[in-house]
Amino acid sequence: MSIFADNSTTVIVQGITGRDGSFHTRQMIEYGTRVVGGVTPGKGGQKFENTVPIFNTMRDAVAATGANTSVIYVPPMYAADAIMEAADAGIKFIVAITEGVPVLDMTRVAPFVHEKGARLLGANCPGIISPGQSKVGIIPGRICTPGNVGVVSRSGTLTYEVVYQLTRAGLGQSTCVGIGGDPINGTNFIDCLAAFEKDPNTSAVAMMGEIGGTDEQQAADFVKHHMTKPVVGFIAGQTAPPGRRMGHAGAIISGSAGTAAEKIAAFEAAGIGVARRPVDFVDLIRARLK
Amino acid sequence: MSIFADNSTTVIVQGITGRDGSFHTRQMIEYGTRVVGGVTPGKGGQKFENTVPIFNTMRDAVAATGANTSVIYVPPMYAADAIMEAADAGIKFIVAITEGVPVLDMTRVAPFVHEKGARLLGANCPGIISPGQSKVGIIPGRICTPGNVGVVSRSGTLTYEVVYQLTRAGLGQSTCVGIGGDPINGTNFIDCLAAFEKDPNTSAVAMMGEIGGTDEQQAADFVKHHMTKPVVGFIAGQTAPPGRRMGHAGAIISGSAGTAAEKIAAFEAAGIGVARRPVDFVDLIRARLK
Amino acid sequence: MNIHEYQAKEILRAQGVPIPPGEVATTPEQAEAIAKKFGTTVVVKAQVHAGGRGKAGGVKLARTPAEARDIAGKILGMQIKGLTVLRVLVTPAEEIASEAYVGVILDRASKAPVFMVSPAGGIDIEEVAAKTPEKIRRLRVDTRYGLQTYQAMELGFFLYADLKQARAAASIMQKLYAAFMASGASLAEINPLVVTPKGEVVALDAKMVIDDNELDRRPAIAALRDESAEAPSEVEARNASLTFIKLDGNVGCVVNGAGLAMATMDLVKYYGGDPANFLDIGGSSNPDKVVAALRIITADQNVKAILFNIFGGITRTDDVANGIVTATRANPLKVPIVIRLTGTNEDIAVKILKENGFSASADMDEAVKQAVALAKGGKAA
Amino acid sequence: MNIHEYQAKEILRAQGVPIPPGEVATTPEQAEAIAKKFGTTVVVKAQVHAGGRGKAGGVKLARTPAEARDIAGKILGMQIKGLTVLRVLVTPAEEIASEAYVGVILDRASKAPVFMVSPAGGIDIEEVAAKTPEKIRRLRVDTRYGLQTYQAMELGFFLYADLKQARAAASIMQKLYAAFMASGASLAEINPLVVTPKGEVVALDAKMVIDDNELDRRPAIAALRDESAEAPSEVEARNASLTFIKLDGNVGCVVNGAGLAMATMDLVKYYGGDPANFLDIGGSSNPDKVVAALRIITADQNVKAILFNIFGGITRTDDVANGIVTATRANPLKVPIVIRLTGTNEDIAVKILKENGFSASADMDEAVKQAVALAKGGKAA
Repeated sequence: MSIFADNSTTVIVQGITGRDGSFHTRQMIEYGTRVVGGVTPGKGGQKFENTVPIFNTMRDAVAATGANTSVIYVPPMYAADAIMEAADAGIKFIVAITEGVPVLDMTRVAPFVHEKGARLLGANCPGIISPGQSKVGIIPGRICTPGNVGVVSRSGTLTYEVVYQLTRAGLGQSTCVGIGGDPINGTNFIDCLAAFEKDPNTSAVAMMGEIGGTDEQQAADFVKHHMTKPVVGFIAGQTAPPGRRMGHAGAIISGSAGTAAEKIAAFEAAGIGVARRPVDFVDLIRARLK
Repeated sequence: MSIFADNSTTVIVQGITGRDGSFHTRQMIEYGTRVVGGVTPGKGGQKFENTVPIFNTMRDAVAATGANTSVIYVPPMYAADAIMEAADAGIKFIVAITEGVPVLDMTRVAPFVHEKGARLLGANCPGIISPGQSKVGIIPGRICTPGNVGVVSRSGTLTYEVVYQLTRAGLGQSTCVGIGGDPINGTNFIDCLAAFEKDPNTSAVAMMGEIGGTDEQQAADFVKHHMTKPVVGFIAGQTAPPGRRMGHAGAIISGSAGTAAEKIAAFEAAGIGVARRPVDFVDLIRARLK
Repeated sequence: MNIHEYQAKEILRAQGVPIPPGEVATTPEQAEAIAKKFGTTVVVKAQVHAGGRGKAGGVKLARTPAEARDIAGKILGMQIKGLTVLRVLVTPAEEIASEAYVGVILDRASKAPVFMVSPAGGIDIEEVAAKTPEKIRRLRVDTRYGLQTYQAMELGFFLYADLKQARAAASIMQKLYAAFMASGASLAEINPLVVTPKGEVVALDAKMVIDDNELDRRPAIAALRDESAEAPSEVEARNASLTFIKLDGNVGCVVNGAGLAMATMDLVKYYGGDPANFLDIGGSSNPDKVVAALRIITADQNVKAILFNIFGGITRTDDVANGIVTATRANPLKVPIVIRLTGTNEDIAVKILKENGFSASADMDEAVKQAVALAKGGKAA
Repeated sequence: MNIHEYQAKEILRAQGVPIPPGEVATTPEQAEAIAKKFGTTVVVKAQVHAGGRGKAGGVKLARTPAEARDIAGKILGMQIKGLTVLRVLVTPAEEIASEAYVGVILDRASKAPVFMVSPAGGIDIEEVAAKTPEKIRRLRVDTRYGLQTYQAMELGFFLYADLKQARAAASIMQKLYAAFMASGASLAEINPLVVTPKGEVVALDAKMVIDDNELDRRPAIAALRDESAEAPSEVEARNASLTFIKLDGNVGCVVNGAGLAMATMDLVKYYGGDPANFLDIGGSSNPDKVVAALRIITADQNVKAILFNIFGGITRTDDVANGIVTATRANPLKVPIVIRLTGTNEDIAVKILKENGFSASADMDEAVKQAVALAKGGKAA
């Protein structure tokens, strides 16, 4: 088992003929993901690498393939439209990789996706991988191995770092989810924690947060009141200065709110194991799995 | 019993100090309606006729009075805002009397009201009266008498005409609802029919439709499949020429659609008694109540 | 409110819809001058609030300025569906590779604007809908979000396989939607939307209908009203805040409320008569409105009897009675009148009428029967 | 992106927000001329991307043109929070009866723009929020519907009991919201919003922050960027598509990915060091970016050691290795460098580095420890 993506996941790639889209489509197919179609307006009827059918619109793509998932690699100014197109076409799980989506766009996308009964992951996220089953996005497949640790993170490469260390230590993953670093995104920590709590194949969760906002504090509250499985957490940005955006649009301390210290305190208050360094995840999780 | 309005109805009048608002507030109070407050911006803190407290905003009015219903007499350009204000303040039943509300406004008002879990009656409607209990709107109280006939209509004075004849014939009413003559409104025939079907005090329903749209056809379908109580219907506009708006914004035959003939045929196919003249309601209902 | 093709085109042009140039002429000489300026074959198009202008002979090609003058001379003054043509639009004729239809209407069942597009353009879209419904694609627009690019592209690809043309059509639809919303329209259509031999997508005709309720907050749109293009009696009625629609019968009807007014007309028909009009004096009665109503109705030579049907709610029946007295005192009636009134201040109204030589009934059926009989030359019962 | 007060005021003025006139001066003489033109007491305000200008002495009253010149002379060139003042805004001084705060921010928790208003204006709103939260009213705006009139009126009545002033404030908030949306802002505030002795409601100060992600589709807003008001190293980084933030430590960090970059800085601190910067080379690696990164970092005299931490995913580690080789060949390093890389094309990268005299580690912790030690003057382990 796993969360959000598994063997039944069938994927349409939105922007399949673009630079990033084509590269990662190959990677996903290589990993074993069931990529059933792609969308590039004007290329409907063609095939990607002679195998994957291309459509002009998501409506055509979903009608022809019955796909349940899409992954988006279109430029930032078109990403909101692509997300809405996917949701309107009946896609139930939408993974938006695109970085740089205007935040105001997301204030309209979020309720639209909700009204359509779909789940959005991202935007500005590395996607999701359920090792051995399906990879939707850009997380490098070779650093993952199947297992029973759920991983959820606001970051990309920091996730890779932690997953890499878990894999090296023999701690496989049920699913690794990158929720993305934007201030408004589709899926948050709590959505993932709740799914991991329900997933019979997940025994512990590694959670990587960062400065900015209150998602980690709310996640800690959720862990305290609704989770039975052990959670280990990390907060990036302890040395970040207030008021500066640390790369991610969401990673910013506003006034005195959203600091690493307050998030770590929330973790501790909720009984979440706190990793001081990325490498600490290995021992903390191992201890909790015994 | 009754539908939508009864003894527990507590009303805020939006636009209470205006010409129509003040006149009908007096009428409603006289009828026994529990008018608990009014709203006129800038007159917050004053009292209407030394009894009804006035507030600057609906939020203030609902917070102070706990009202569950509002009735709107503001000018057409402000009506959409007033409806949204009421829904946002927690009002669950909103009666918009105002005529001339732009139709595009209603395309945004309808989903807003729905999201807030409220019911809108109108706009451009005479309101509702549950004889002996509560009157919200402008239907003349003296033509009504308590009883077990439910009345629902797209028209104002035509409703009065029918109710007047019913009352004169000794056929009292459980509730009379004017859904209004606009092309997009908050409550339609089916909403009322479903409520009358559930209401233990309603034994038969009189329904007055008119040309334009397909509401009556859908209502007929609903009656056929979901109603056990007898329904008698009338369609106004048999002599109306196509393409002309007959007073009501919604009363227009578009091409060959929305004619009286097709609506009457739908009534007949659904087993609805068809009143050829307003006066026919009396005999048709009496026959069905036996 | 209907506006003319040339006005709708101006609105769409302002939003960036590609539309060939065009100018309006009210005389044959102006039409000739415009054609000369364009220096090419032109189309001369009657500007009138009626469909089927082409079939009625109101749209013609002119190869030379002289021909444009002759054709304009024939079209100007022409009657189309009872309306006189007072203006023509002169516009360069375009070569056409294909014709499509694009429209957006405020759809009551969807509670939203709905796009209808068809690659079978240039003809009546209702005909396409009836005969080849598969050639029409409908798309509902949620006004909270507006028309999204992906939606416009779906419609664009339904019209054209070519990406460039699909994109051009999508862009035109987004502009059409913007114009629709900004004008408070209930209908906006481009028919035909054409592809030229060069592959360009342009709008050759445009039609817009504005929601009357929007006019108060859109003075620039309200100013487009062309009263010369409407029936004078309807203009007079609107200015008196009455709703009036002329029909062909002989029983003039004055009623309060649209539903009751229609029901009254229907009852006239039921009893074998023919209503001369729809007339709603609306909710708030004041004697002046009644005076205006009587003036409009009595101006119709067909009217053989007048029927008042008033159910007093907000409307005070004594106001109506006073209006009748005032109007008939100034201009004595030449046809019989039947007055039915009941409701608010009924006693006072009846008294006023009696004192002035009128009788009144409280029963709608009886009143209608009487009026029908009187219009047929019979006597009041 | 931050913009200056005078730029924010222009945007708000264009939407119709009442704002007293004002002009920008870059020299004391210009300030004098502007003050003379206004012919009244003026305020001279430093235009700089920093809060607390008043406390820093960057906002002063000038009663005469000569005084305006003197004050402008003192403010121009002043340093406020490390930024040099290059422009002053000269604006007539207003008499003030009361001061309020009105702001709208893009709130992540609400997933929407949220208004915050307070009758306690003119001071830091965070202070008001902390000390007297009952003096603040928040209102979430659903962008699908926009700010409704009733919402603006609720806020207006929270600020003012008087209907006229409440209406004026509501109208200003609707215009502020329109400006916020039209500019792609993440913050727009008026502090103070004042009532004049005559009872008029006007905006005396304005601040806007634009979402960087909006700039590509808003060229007019993007053109407001004032690079002279930013740290040169950050301007250079942005032009090279890097995200760079200067800090006070001595370990220069080059990392791919924002989360890993923060975690790397944190680990430097954990091992007793001090990061000199945040620097994210982003997802797509090309050698030029690495060259630019090294140029920016080595320009900082405080940097005593350089740490690369690259986890190759999309980023190809051989691209990074090539970048390091190219950059150091052109400008030999004067400080030690520690390179950690793993992931995509790691073998090739290690080979390239070795051939050019660099060593590389695959372990993040070890690399950070080494870099900290080197920065302290120790040796690489």
